[in-house]
Amino acid sequence: MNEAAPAMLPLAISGLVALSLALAILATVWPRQAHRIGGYGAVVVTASVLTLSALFLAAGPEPESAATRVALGGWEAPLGLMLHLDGLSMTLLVLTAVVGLATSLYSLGYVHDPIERRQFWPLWLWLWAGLNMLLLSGDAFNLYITLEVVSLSAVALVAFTGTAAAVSGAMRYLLVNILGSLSFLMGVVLLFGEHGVLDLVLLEARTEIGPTERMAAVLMTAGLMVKAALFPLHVWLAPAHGSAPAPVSAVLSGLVVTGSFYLILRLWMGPFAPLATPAFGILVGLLGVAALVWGSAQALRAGRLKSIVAYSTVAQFGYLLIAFPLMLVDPEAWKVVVFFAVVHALAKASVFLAAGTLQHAAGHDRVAEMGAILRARGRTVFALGLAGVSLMGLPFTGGFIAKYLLLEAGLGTILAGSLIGVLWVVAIAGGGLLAAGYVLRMVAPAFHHGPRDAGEAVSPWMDWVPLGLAVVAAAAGFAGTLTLHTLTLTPGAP
Amino acid sequence: MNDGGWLLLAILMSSLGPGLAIFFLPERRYGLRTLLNLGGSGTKLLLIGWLLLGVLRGDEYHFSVPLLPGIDFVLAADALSLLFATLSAVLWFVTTVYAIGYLEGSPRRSRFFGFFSLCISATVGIALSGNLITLLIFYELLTLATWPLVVHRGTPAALRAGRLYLAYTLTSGLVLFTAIVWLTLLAGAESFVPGGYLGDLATTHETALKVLFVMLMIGFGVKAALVPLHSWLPIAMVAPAPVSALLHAVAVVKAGAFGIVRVVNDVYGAEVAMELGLAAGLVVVAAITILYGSIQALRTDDLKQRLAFSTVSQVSYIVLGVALAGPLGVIGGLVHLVHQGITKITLFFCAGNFAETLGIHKISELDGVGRRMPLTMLAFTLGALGMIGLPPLAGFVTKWHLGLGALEAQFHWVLAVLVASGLLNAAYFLPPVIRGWLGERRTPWHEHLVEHSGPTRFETHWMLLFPTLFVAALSLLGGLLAGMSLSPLDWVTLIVERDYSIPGFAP
Amino acid sequence: MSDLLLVVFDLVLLVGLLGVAWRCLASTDLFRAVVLFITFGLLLALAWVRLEAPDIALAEAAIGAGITGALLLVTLERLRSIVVERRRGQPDEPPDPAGADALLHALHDPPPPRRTFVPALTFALVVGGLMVTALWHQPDAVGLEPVVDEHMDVSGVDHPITAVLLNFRAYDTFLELAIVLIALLGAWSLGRYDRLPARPAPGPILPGTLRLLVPVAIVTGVYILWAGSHAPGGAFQAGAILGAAGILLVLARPRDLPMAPSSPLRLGLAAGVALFLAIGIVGLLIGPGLLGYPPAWAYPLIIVIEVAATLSIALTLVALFIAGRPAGDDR
Amino acid sequence: MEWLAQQLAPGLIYPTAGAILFALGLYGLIRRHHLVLRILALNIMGSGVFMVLLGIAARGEGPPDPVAQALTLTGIVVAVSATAFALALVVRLTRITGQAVMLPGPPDDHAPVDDISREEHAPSAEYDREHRE
Repeated sequence: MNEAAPAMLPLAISGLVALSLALAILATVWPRQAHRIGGYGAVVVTASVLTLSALFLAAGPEPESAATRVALGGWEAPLGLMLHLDGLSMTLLVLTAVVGLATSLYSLGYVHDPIERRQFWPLWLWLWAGLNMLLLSGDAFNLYITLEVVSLSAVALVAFTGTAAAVSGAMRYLLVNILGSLSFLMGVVLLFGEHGVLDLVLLEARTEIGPTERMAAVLMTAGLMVKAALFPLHVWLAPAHGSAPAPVSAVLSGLVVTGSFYLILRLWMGPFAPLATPAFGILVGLLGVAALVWGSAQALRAGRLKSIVAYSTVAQFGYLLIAFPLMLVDPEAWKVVVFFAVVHALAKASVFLAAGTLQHAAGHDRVAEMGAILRARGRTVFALGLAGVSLMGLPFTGGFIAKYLLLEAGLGTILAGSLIGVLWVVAIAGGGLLAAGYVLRMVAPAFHHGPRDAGEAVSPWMDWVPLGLAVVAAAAGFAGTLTLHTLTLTPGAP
Repeated sequence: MNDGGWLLLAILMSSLGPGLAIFFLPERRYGLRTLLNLGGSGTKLLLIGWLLLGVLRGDEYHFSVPLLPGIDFVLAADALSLLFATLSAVLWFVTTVYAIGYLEGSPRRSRFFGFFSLCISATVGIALSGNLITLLIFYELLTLATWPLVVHRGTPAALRAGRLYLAYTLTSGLVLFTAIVWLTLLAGAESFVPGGYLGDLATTHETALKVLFVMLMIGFGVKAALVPLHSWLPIAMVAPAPVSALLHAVAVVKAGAFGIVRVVNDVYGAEVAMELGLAAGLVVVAAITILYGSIQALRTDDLKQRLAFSTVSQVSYIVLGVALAGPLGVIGGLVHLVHQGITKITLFFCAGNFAETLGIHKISELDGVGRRMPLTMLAFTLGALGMIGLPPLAGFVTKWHLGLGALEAQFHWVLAVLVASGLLNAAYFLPPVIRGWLGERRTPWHEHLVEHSGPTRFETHWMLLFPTLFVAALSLLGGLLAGMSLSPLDWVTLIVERDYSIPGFAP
Repeated sequence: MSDLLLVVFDLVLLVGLLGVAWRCLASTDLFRAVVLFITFGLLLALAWVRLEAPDIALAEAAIGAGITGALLLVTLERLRSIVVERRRGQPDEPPDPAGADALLHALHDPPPPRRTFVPALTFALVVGGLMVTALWHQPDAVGLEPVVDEHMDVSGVDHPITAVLLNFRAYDTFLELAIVLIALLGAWSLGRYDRLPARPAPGPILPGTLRLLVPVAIVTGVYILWAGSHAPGGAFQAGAILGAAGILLVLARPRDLPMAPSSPLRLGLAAGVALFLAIGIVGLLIGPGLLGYPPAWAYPLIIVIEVAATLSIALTLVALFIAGRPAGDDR
Repeated sequence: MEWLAQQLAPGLIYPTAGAILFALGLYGLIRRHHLVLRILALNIMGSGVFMVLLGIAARGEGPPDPVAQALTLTGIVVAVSATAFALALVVRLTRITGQAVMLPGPPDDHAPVDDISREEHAPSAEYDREHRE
């Protein structure tokens, strides 16, 4: 195994890309069977991602040689395009596979109408393929293209229900996404003008601090922040995520937003690493605190289940911003951030799926009128609660381990003598309380005394998948060591 | 590394597994649920008995899985953890029987027993934790598992109590969390060691350690209901009686107290705690809590409220004993962990019986109840006298050792506190006893239970009565047989001998 | 002297471009804005020629100005008909104070409020200024021209841009085709095709013109496709021209669109990506890697892919013009 | 004169004009509300990016960079696809709300929810009805 693994790896990477694309094309051409293609395909893709990760772990014992680069069409950079797999992208690929599988299975029950199935599945499979390609891309311009694949299919899925709110949310989402992409592309163009290459690894080797790099960093980061809904560029998120169909919201909040964040991280650990200054870090951290407070406050006020969850995404992404100043003190902290993002994605996706089940049963998602449904649907509420516990950062969940690592990094900055570290620690710890507040708003009515009403019948997929994903989110607590180990296999990262 | 670790895991699983299964049981599967409940608690008792014998033989039990690089999830069994684990397992068994009787016919029992089992798993997990992080994990789990029990009735009052409970425990949990992460950064994720593992840090990081100690005490103090962090406890009394019993006697407050014991003895170590002046501070806080709780108890007429304030007061004896930081004090404190547990659970069961059978909630309504329910009243009397600390009951053993410990540690004023507290205890526990036996009832009893589920063979439902009598007997025996081997006192002495390595020490 | 003339040309062109863009974004009448935008596209094509990019100029004229313009115009037409229908549905509504132009309300954007003027202007000036500063500091980087040049002989074609598009960076091009397809899937998911607003029956002129124009367009398209391997041109430009011909046909017979059966239509739309990927997977299995060709087979394979891509692009552009999904797709 | 021509070489003034177009589009995007205008503004921003890219490609001696030109071609096609989809969304939104501007803010709590997983949401049934008539 150990001998063959390095040789197999490039083939496996290309194979994964080809497989996810082939599924999307097949579903496009044969819409009548799209749900079957999607259902079985999801299992196959997940299996191949897991195989890939096994190969990757078997092949890359040393961090420095762990990145596998595959020249597409046999053309090496700078002429050709390279696929790039390292610990960071591997981790997120596995995350995408897990959430993608859960979403696919859930959608088997959720999208029931034969006509809508034909529209839904091809778009969803394109979105998934786009995410896989985004994570595997090693070329600046190709990243722009994959971002567009992801955003166009995501927007179409947001508008799927066809209500005024959904279409308006999708419209806003599309404009914002195009703006973000163009800003990103402008940054790429500036870098290309200066250095004449597009490959990220080559770019990293050539960048120094200059006006081009600064401006490119501003443009690309701002563009991606818009897409990742990082505070204060988050206004589009709640309308879009709150009015999309539940499985779509799960993917958007769990994967799409995380994908943009992944790119920010990748850029700032690569080409833009020299540009980061402590003042910049503190500024970003303060934005994070603001996001945490603002998002939580909105989640505590919102009247609809899915709005609460959507605002909680804004709040939870505040942690990711808070992590930036921590990374400047302890560069190793980037792994913590990724682990947090992974755990958050799992938990958030299962909360959205559970919310979708409850909305289906009730026919609406107004929290104030949901008590009867919540009392009758213990299994779904359990899933909601379990994933909610992970969002709060309490044991035995992945959220707890992530929170532990974040706190550790935060306290590390205090011990390193940074006074503002106190603010980060208070925010990290206090954010859990705010999360407890809005999770309780969703769960507590189940414990009120009152009538019970199971509402409309729910398909077994919609009944069990949220619970399964919530259990995975909780069990991620035991994957901490493995994830952190995988992440160390990222060359160039501290 | 995992010598006999499977036994520890099995002990955890014996309640966790049935608990999770019960969640998914339909409401009507009464028989299967009862079987799972009793089977789980019975198995746990047996396993703990086995473990007890092993530890007595001197076997090592250890289980660990890596959680993060450098940080392990560790289960271990030493004499101290067994003290708490045994107490929990025994009382859980009793409480389960009691709860089955108490909740007969009420809705949502699957959910109740599911969380009930989760709660006890967390408690046993706390007892068996081998390091602070594992302790924290189970400690927070306990918070989560008890909240649904507190709000079980679903009334506005219950929900309010639940919110307050969560606000207190989650906030303190975060303080604790932060403190533990900080401590781990400074000292590493060490396992608990008698005498502490801080070593040189006491000289190099004095201030940090002081701040950390305060944070840790806040974290554990909320559950242990130290003044001024106690106000959730009396309000949480809206929960069903078995929950109150569990909260007060076994799980929640004891978890807090146990955490304090662990920190003082096995993290800081008594010496360091004394050196930094932390122990003295803790003695003061404990003394204030003892007096405050007793005074508040005097002022209330509600029976369960009075018991709640009594808990606030009594649990601080444990803290006091540990904070005195000498062998005798520690013996007093630890033995009170057990004695208070069985005594207080007796009292709560009695209060539950009164409420469930005759609808009595207030002390002023107790007149003449001794004639209608003599056995329950007898149990109540035993419990009350034990709390007051009359020889030869369990409470006396505690107070005796605490007094000796105070003298040993040169805290003479603590003796005064103990005496005052004993008098206050008498002042609030004797009235109900006197009313019960000597008072006279003019109007007929309101037969609450009989109305609901028909006539009973004994003075109340047997599943309510027998557990009550059983724990009452335990609290009597705990005092009478204190000198016997394997009595709580004997076991605590063993702990102190082993862990404090005082050769030839005999109380 | 000729240098000076070129500089003057450049300046006039750029000032013109900026002016047209400004007028376009400042206009309150949407129709006017769209016409200005089409003009802007044509001027851009001129600029691309000046920058020695005839391929891009061709594409800009066909796609940027032509297809986008057609899409914009038909959108305005749809918006107008929606407003007309809504008005007809509510005849009691008081007459619009805007007067007789009320019909055009949907095609009119009031001038923006004053208060956003200063912040927006400042923001745009800062962003633009910073970018200009960065650009002025850039060296004349060599770029990738030499590298491409070096590999031309193994690329299978003679035109460097086609070599980059279909061989060196085939992955990008593949995804670009996919994006066109996804945009269509997205548009289809929004709803079924609804007929274009009723218009007076086209006179004899339009069909007559079409009869002349469509064959010319098809011939031009095929020529441009074929030319792509050695001179400016290629699948995208050819697809756009064929697509434009298709759009003309649709315009000529707006009432009775053929009910395209689902499977062949979808197959045609996806032919480009499907064939591209199939050949790419063969490349993965036999050696050169995903989306690679054995050098000896490069030319024929590229031609095959280009033909399929042209067909798919043309079909997709027409379908995007029609917008809603055909009723046959739901059967 | 020579000097002026050098200063105003296409490799410099075209990128500059591209940057200005980008800023102009941004300005329009912020200021205008009609969705079609916003889409035009985004297209103008995109053209600005392409102009910078092609201008950069034309810098220096020798033939222009084919890679930059290929990227531009790709970019133009992506832009037209996004525009087409955006316009379809605008039409859809106008059909529902009667206005080609976005709804302000997040949906309010009492807006109707159309849950596509529910039984009553069945476009195919609707379709069958239409075609039986």
